[in-house]
Amino acid sequence: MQELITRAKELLADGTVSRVLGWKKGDMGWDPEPAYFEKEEDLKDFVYNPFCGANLSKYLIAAGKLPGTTLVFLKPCDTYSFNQLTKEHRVKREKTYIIGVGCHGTLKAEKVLSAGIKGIEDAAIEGDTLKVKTLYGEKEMPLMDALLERCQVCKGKTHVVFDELIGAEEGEEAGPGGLAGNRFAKVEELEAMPPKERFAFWQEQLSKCIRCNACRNVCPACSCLKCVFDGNQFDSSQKANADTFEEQMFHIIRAYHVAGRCTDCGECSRVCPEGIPLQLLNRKFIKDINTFYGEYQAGADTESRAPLTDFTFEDVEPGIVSERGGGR
Amino acid sequence: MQVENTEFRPKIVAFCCNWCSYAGADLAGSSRLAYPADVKIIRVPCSCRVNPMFILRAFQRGADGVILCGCHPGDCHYTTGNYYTRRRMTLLFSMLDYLGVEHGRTRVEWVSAAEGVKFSTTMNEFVAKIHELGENVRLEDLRCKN
Amino acid sequence: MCECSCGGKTKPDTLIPMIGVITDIRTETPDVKTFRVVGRDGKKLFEHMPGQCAFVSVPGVGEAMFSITSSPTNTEFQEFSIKRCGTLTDYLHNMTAGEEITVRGPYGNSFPVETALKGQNLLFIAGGIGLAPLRSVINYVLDKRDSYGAVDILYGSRSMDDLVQLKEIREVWAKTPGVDVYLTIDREQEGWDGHVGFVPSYLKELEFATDKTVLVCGPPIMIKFVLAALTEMGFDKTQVYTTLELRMKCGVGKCGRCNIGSKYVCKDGPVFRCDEIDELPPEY
Amino acid sequence: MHRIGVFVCHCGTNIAATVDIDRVVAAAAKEPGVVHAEDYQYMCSEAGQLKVREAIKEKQLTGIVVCSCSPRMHENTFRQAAQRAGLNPYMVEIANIREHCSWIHKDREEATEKAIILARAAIAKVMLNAPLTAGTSRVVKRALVIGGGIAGIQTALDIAEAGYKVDIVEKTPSIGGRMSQLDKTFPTLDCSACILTPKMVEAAAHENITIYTYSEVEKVTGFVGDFHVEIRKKARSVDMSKCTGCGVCQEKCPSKKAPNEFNRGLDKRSAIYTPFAQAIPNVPVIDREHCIKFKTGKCGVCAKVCQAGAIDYEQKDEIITENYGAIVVATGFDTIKLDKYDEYAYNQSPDVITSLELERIMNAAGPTKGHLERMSDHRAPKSMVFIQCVGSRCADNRGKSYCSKICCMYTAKHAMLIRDKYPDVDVTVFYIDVRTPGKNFDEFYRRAVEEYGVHYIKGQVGKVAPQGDKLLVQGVDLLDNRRILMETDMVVLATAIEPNPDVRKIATMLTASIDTNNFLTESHAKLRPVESPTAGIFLSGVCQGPKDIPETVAQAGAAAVKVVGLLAKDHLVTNPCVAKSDTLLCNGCSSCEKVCPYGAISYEEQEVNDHGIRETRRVAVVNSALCQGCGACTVACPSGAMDLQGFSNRQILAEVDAICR
Amino acid sequence: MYRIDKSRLAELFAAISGNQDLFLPLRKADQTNYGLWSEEECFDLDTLKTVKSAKDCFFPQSEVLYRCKNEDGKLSIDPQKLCDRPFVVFGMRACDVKAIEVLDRVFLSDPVDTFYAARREHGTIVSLACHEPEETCFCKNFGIDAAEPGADVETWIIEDGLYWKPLTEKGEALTVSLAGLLENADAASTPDAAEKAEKAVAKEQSSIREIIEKLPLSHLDLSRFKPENTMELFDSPLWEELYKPCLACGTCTFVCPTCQCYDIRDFDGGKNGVQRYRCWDSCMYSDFTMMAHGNLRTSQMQRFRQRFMHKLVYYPANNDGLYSCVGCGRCVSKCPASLNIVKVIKKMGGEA
Repeated sequence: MQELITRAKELLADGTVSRVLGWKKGDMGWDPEPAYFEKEEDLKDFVYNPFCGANLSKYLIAAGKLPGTTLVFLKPCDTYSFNQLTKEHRVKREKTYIIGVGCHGTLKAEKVLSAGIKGIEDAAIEGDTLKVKTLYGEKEMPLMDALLERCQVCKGKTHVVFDELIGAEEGEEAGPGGLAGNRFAKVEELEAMPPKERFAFWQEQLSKCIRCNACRNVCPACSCLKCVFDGNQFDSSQKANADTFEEQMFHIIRAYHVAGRCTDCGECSRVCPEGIPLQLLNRKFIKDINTFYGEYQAGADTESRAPLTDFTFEDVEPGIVSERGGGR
Repeated sequence: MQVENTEFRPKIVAFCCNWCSYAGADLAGSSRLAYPADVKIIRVPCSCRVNPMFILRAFQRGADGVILCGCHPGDCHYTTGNYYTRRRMTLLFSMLDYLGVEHGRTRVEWVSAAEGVKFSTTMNEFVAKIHELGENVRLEDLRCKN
Repeated sequence: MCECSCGGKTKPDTLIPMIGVITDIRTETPDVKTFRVVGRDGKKLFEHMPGQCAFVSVPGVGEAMFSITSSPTNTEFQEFSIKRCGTLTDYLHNMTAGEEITVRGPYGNSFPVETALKGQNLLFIAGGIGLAPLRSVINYVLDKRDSYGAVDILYGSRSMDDLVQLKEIREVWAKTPGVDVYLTIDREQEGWDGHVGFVPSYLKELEFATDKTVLVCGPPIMIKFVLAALTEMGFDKTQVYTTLELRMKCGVGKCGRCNIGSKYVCKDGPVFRCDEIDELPPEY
Repeated sequence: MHRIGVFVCHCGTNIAATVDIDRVVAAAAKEPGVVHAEDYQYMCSEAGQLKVREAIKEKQLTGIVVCSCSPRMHENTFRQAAQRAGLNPYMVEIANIREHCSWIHKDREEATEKAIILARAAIAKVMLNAPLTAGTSRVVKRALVIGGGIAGIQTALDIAEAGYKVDIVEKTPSIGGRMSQLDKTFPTLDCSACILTPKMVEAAAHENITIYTYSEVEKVTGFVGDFHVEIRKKARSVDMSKCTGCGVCQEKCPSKKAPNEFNRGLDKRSAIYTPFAQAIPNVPVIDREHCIKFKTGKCGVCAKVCQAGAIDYEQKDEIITENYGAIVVATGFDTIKLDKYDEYAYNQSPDVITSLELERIMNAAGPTKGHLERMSDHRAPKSMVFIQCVGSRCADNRGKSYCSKICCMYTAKHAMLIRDKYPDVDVTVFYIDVRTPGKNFDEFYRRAVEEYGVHYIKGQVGKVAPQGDKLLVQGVDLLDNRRILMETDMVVLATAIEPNPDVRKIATMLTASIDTNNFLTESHAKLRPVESPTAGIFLSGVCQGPKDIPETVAQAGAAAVKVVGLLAKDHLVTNPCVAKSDTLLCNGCSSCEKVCPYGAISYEEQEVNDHGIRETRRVAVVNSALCQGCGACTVACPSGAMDLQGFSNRQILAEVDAICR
Repeated sequence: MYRIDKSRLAELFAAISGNQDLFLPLRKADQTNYGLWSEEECFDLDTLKTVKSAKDCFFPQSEVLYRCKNEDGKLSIDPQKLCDRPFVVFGMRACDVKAIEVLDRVFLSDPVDTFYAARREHGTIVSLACHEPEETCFCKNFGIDAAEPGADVETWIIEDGLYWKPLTEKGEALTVSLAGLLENADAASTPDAAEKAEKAVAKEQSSIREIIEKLPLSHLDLSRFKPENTMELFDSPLWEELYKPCLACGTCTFVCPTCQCYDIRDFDGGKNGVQRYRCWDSCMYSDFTMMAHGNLRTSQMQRFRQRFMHKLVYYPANNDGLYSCVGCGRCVSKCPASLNIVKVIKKMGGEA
């Protein structure tokens, strides 16, 4: 962390960047907030630890409108979002100085707290163990139990775009302790369910939705200036789910709109106050796209055509859905 | 004895592209090839004009099935429109299925202007399928229901 | 067992509207029409005070707040002058007499016609559609002519065609004793032999004495310059009343939208004395 | 709020017989916004249109709905009527209660209900219509004809004669097409070449006609009035400007093993060749696949013998780009492959031939110099069997469901010619039906039977089996209800014709629709038989459906007239139903641009005022001259900024709502 | 005072819901929220903070106000029936109980919101003391005592028993209806049991208060948040800095027990006519103050500032100094960007 601060100070001092976008210590030790630092002395509050889950790439849309260059710290999976945003002309690469930071997984604070660890001050990952510094001394727990779901099935440690790397080695193995989980496992499990059960699962999950729009507003792919659900082009303006249909409608369309653009950064699931596994919707699209149209990782580059704005003459017919059945 | 009329009359929305499928439907008409009156056609310039929003809206409003007809791949009046449709609908239908909404309620069929027969058989088949599935309750908005 | 006071004994919630029938539509200007509305029974929907507003709605199209432009002294109907500027107003403009709408109100406070304004000399300054709320006061004052002092009306608009209620202004107001009407339009126009120029500058030209209470309503930019002019002319802010923009949803100070500082425009306003406005955070 | 008028057409009894018109009128009148509803026998008639116009004026209608036949039929009629009454033509919507309702439903109650719903949907839509104004686009005064057969040649000649430039693109080294392969034509027995060649020469010599032979259309973009076409002129390896057509190269060419396409592969040709003697242009091409020089690098005989020095082994394919106002497809036909018809032993015996092969055998320039002989042993046959409908009128999927139309007549022609020239040859024809509608056709057929003694047997042949040097034919005579087993020397198959296989590729390029049999679809089967539904694309000859030469020539002329009618205009009115982007909603993400097939979307940095927020944004801009209104962009756009005029999101949703109500 | 074995809670709930609807924290899809009790549901009184507060029971996220039909140009209005069925909300914590008072002052002030009033009239609140307040709790700052949660009945869960103390007439009535189940621990009739119960509760209370005293957020300085400082706070440059991470989502407002902004919208249900409904809105949303002609708060900073100024300055100015924050801490744990009112209080209050 100190290395990051030192480098940030250097870049601020030599005028390479006008501000630093990183994380700032919160009140609790487990709630660092995304923050801008404009002066070297502000960086005393800078923090980078496994609680820093926020993907900062979306903030760069706003940062791109400010004068000067913004230094941003991006974790490996955040860089995919940045690339995707670059591709969609939403961020300005030339106004961004990216330091790729190493990541061994980010934590779901609730999980750590509910494991009975209180008075958290800091945390560090050592192998497959999470070591937490607390007011009551150092506590430990298995890393897997504390990670955000997205990190349990980490898709890689590669930074796809950066100006320099600190604390990260290119080509590091994916996943905590180098073990990548199968990110489609849960999707497959759902696909295997009978339709009734699947419907019940989603009904129960989506009925929790309070339409706070946190998933949408945090999502780097949902970068519309005005969401269709805020405007009335489709008579689609919604504020609250007044009917079970609207819960589904919002999430289906949101997932559809980011299909082929979603990098699977998992922010939607991370921020959902109701713990809805929203990334399972996005991953379903990713899985289908991979199956039907070949492996595609949104944000891996800035040139490729997104699957939904592309086609081949030999694409499968929509009938495939009923032919293969079982939601697969 | 009073016979209650409880026969299920599905509501079916068919989006037809102007150049092929709508003309195919016209041909079915001029050839007097019958299909159930439950099918109501909406004319769109191209199948690629059909937004998933339209399909969900139809279900919201109580449609029991939505079918989308366009030119055969390769024959699109606008060259490539139906290729996009094909991808969009494949993914959308797959998602609906994944959410537990019966996949038989949605269908894409390529019907050319010369395929009046196909149009009619497709509609007959689709309506039969919807009869099999019964009323749509999973994607319906109760506020639109009596 | 329910033993509460509900169940038909109380009047319906203030959010539940009444059905209004449009009995007459007058085209005032190319984009303003005045709608005359009564209840289904042909009677006035409700009693109101000058400056108050009501929500007009076409179900399924939208709902918006409009100031009531008719005077409370009118015992037959209410009138709304509505400028075309969005989905709902577009719809309203295409309606015909005999059609039904919903109306709820009246909401908000009113100009203090029975208190602070009583016995005063009054100067009304209006711009464009801003005449709508003031017209209610003007007619109220003219109907109770004896209770008020001299009345001056300064009214301006973009062009001759954009002057609302021109017929009434010329045929009624201008002919009432003790009432002086000053009209102005922004730019020269054929067929107009009256004053040309913006309202604030005309105001300064007119050099009114400061023994008046001023009621201002119009576009924000006009109000800004009028207030400056008034200060320049020696008026105190406590002598000036205006109405704030009608950004409301519920009308009863609960939905949170119209909250400015500790005030709720729809409940504590829309009429404010200018010194009160100065105490609010600048979010209006 | 609009003031909508609804006009319900009886269409005689076409609609009124199954739809209760009064109920439709009553129901429509109750819909919000409807201020006028009436019905009439024939809305499209002048009297009906007058009613529409009068109502528009009297009731100050701002939108109208006509409940009638398909909009593909009369949308334009009513748009014009509206316009004449001072209403924007795009304030008209049609509810299709004939093709989509009265004609397919028998139950009056059901049909009436559906008609009401369709009317309601159209009313809901028109409530959201906005007046649209059409723009204009230029018309390039040049036409392209794809295919240089008789259809293409005739079309080109007629267009050229009207004073417009026209280019013919022909795939093979010479124009002429199928007709040039024919010996005689029915029912006049004219020599095919004798009547075709002058046309070919005329086309080649015409100052308005440019012929690209050995060339193919590679790419087509643009739209009616302004197509941009890339033509690949395949390397001929012979310099056309130098070649004198002396023919020495072909004589001296050592490689003479290439199957002769012109003679349907019945004999061989040299690697450098002109397909036939009267070829136009009379310039050979080198078939690089069979040329020794190209295969091994050694040879070069032709170059050595060519005194004009026209041989150019280095020649490359050339891409010609040209703009056209109209395109005529005249790609013609081929006979179907007989792989699926093993029972006729076509692949087992060289003495089982197709009619087109017989045509070459009978031709003086053919493989046998016009002598009727068996291909196996060059003996003259003593008996011949003709089998009709091979692959035509086929119920299974081996062949074609349609009638190839020309076979009955050419078989009669063949039989007659054979009996005339070789009276000792016994000729039997197996047929399902003999179809002879056409001027002098039946007379012709009767002469074959009556004057020339051709045996016609109504019945099908089940099997042809080579037996020794004979062919054993098993068939049935349906009239006598007996089985027939006969030996014969030659069997001629009246093979079904099908559109040239290349037409699929071409149709795709042109976005012209094609039917299940690969015939190009006409815009209207009765009233617009030579126009494709795609504006600016016209159809000539067999690519549209089976036809004989006079029909082809007639259609070619018709297509030419349509082309001339188009080219005579200085500009075209464009479709105003184009995409439009809402600047305030646009994110500038480029999704729409990616799916636009016309490159009609570009991006601009624009100053915007978004409810008080002023900033510069990258926003999509639609070039309405290029946009064709498919709507692909509207769905690609996640924020809903892109919408399609005339088929807007809200209009379609209103229709959905009205239908599901 | 009454007592019931914890093991018999299901029986208690069954008894309550026999006469009326019972809303209490239910565990569903891994989250705890207030919901309608039935035997199949799994109640959860251990989770301190339900995701959404009990606000829904009185001010639902979405409710129809009336239906309007247009038949041949004739409108008809059918107002939604007011709540006329008694119900009990069980397990509300002290902060949520206090939040109802905050809402009351909005909805019951003139003109009374009859929809809300009817629910308040028919609802009986049984509160539950917080056995172990968490580090995100800061109710103490607002004079709330988690050990004495108030409402119609207040309860404590101590070891294997639930202690039940009716406080109001409604509470007494509910208690009477449950007479067979609740063991009387009243000083007059069962002095021994009463003493034991009083002792247990007192012990629990002091334990709770002790914890609260030690919580990191229990001692915030609210002194600057006074109406007279309105302009100074409004104009503070600190807002620019504070709002930056805000995503403009509505999480904080929707989990907040006191946020009461709402929107009124129409839903065109086709043949069912138009339903006018109101639903929660969030002042954090970019379109909150969007009107046809413009938006009075164009930047997220202004919207962010509005929320906290309202809670800490404007509302108290109108309500005798009562803050419209009850320190439940939901926003502290739920904000996707880890922003919350505590950070605002500290920063604006001059602490950090």
